[in-house]
Amino acid sequence: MAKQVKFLQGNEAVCEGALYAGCRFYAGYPITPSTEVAEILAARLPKLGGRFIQMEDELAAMAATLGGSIAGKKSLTATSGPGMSLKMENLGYGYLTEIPCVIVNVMRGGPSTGLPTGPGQSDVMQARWGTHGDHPCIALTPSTVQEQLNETVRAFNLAEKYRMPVILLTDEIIGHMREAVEMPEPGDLTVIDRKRPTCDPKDYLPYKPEADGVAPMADFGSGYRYHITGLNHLPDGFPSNDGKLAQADEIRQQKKVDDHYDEIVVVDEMMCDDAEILIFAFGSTARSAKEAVQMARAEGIKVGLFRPLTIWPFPDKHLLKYKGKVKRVIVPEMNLGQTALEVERVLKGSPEVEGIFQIDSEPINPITILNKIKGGK
Amino acid sequence: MARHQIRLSGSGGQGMITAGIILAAGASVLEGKKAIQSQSYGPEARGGASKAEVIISDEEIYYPKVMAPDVLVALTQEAADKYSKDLVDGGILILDDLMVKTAPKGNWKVYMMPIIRTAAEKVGKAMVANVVTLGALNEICGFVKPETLEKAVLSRVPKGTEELNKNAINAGIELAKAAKAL
Amino acid sequence: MAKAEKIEIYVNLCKGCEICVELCPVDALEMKDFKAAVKDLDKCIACMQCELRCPDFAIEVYKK
Amino acid sequence: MSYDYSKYLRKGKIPHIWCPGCGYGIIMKSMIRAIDSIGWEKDDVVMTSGIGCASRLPGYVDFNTLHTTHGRSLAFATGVKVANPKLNVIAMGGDGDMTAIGGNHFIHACRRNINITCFVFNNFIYGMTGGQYSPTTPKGSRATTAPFGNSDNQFDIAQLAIGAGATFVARTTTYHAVPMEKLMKQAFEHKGFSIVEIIAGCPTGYGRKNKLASPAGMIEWQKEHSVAIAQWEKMSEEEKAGKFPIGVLHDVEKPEYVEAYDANVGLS
Repeated sequence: MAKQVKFLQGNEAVCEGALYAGCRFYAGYPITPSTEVAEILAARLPKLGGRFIQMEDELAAMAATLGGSIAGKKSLTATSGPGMSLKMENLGYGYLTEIPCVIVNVMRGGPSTGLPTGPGQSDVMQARWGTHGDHPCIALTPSTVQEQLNETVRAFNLAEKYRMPVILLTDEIIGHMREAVEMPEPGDLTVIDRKRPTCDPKDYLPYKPEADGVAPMADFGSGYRYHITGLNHLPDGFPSNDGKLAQADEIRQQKKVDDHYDEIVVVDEMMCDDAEILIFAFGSTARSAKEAVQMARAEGIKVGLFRPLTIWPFPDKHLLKYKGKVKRVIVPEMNLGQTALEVERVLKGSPEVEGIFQIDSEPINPITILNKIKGGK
Repeated sequence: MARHQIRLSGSGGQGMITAGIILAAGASVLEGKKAIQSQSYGPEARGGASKAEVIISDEEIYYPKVMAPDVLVALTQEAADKYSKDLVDGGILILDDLMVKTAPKGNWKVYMMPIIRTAAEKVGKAMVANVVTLGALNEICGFVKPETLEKAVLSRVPKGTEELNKNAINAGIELAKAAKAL
Repeated sequence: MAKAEKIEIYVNLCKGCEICVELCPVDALEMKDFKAAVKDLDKCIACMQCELRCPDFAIEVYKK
Repeated sequence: MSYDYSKYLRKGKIPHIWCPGCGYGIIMKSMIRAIDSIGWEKDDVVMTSGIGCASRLPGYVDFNTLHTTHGRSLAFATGVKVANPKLNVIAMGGDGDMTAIGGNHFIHACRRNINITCFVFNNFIYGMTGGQYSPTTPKGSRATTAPFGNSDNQFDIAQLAIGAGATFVARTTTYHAVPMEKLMKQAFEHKGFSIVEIIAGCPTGYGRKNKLASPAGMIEWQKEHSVAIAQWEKMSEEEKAGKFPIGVLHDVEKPEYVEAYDANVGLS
């Protein structure tokens, strides 16, 4: 049977994805250009037995999102750069305490208040390193409205499976554009729920990992009383000042993600097999790059597009295939070279990375990329 | 059909974004074409120059923004001046004769039409100027079948306003027919 | 007047803050080696103020 | 023995980290007795806290306990309560945690009237970081960051809560261990946002700097400076100087947040 097709806005598709994944709690704070997510879920969640709350600030929104998850609900919050900065404190708490949830960052321009209604991609490093301390990170970068939906479902799955916050790192262009979306039927997309303990509550250790590095997580109120703290803690959840144990636990958390690279990292490689020039682009800029690649191919230039749907962990393994193989690598992005640094780290100079960095609140025009392709170094 | 890049502009609150959504949704959901709608906006909720962009194509659309429009609708002078700059040679320019006193100069086919007056006086509600626009635009450019446009409009308007909106579409079609005959 | 059968002081929990000793209305407690100790059980009127105000779960008063 | 606390204490977690003579142990004991007297199942109790000495309390008691970030215990608690309103949620923190860094969460929790009980442990100082002045440090008092005496004005936590819309506001002290237990139980029974401010001594961080070296002396000070609300209302302004009222200061009924939300959006 033909699937239902809807004409959706990117932010609307995030909501569809969240509800499909089983999200039943949203706590947020209004901020352009993410606000539609809150507006839509405020209307939709109660119909599905879920609840919405608008908190007093972004710190509270992040805190309440984690609280909702601890009480057993799949929880979501959405924001943009300035809000993301404020969320960082409790996002770090979410990492250390291993609480699943999804944070949508609809990126806009500039540090501080910046360019509220314009697009940007300058929160890549913030997503990875915005909170203090070391922690694993998963961030997804959709490029289409369909991917806004599908990747939101995947973000929830990864959050639940690996018991950690996951960031959907989208931008104003994808968030606000509209295109046709094939609506998944129940069962079309995998939906993963967190592992919950089945042991006797007396024996429950909230941070004792199973073979996959992830410990089952009990809902508060489900008969497994335990302690959660933002202090480094032992498998029983209680704080410990033992630095060696703290290090071992943080390495274990990092390995949850590192050891499952193949499951987490998704990359779209278009026309890369014979490519002499590789474009590395994500999010809305990948759309510009795709257009530019088509134009260049029409002129017989061997160029391919490497488009990560998972930006964190960085797709090192996928990208390494092109080390020494392609003659040029071009990284267009709406920031001053954040992702380019990572591409450089992976390729180690073979070849050198050429950037197209633009922070003028305009999407990068395909012609700009085409000119770079044709213009040579 | 090749790719059409359409820009619908006016002042915030005139419903140009809604018009863009309706057109793109009709083309994609109802006719299976590829279509994207996007917009740019400033901090003000009402007033100010606003534009919606629609791309309709038989093939995949990657870059979601209009690079150079081949059709521009402008319901205010400010929008006409600001957004006509990159209209392609031979492009189509649709203007409202009440709000736009001076048509921008260029090698374009210009349709100066009483869109807002028709909405207010003939259809009876100035609010439906955007639907009148859609009727006229589609009659001139033939992006989608007339029945598609009607279906797309009716699926996005409040219940109880169906007749009003049908009348608005038809009034737009009539305006276009008259303008084409000139 | 109620009387105490026993005043149990857990020396391992007592931090020696002296709240119990100083607030005892009948002077039944004292400090010994920086910890609370029973000075005169007979004086105790089992008012429970020492137990209630001990921040450290270090005193239990058993009424007769 | 008058009361056996062991049912509610986590094994092996006592002695706690609080200094000799810290009033917080007294508060913990009153709280345990209050929870016991209301008869809540341990599985249904969630306790959240922020950062600071007071916020270490949940680690010692056998409930679902959430030790969060500085000032945010009410924000986490709100998420827990809205996601599962069946849980009995108690949020706590010190004066700095709740009214400085957490002040915004505090006033908004009051405004919403969500059915959470909040305990503010007010010892007039930042204890855990070593005695810096807080929003409740009396003017003129010394703190490590107020070597010349504190020049700031003080918050009256109870008045702040009343002004922000809390529907049950009480104040007590660690001198009043038994009345404290009763007030806490009343706060639990109250439907809506309830606050109990507990004046407590910090012999280490506040006492030493302000010539109140003895923990017992600090408790005596609380006895001498606190006045039952019924009597307070009959006192002249002159008589009130330097003293503070204790007891139930405010008790009104308003729709509870989650119930009102559910009714409004058609959830039942």
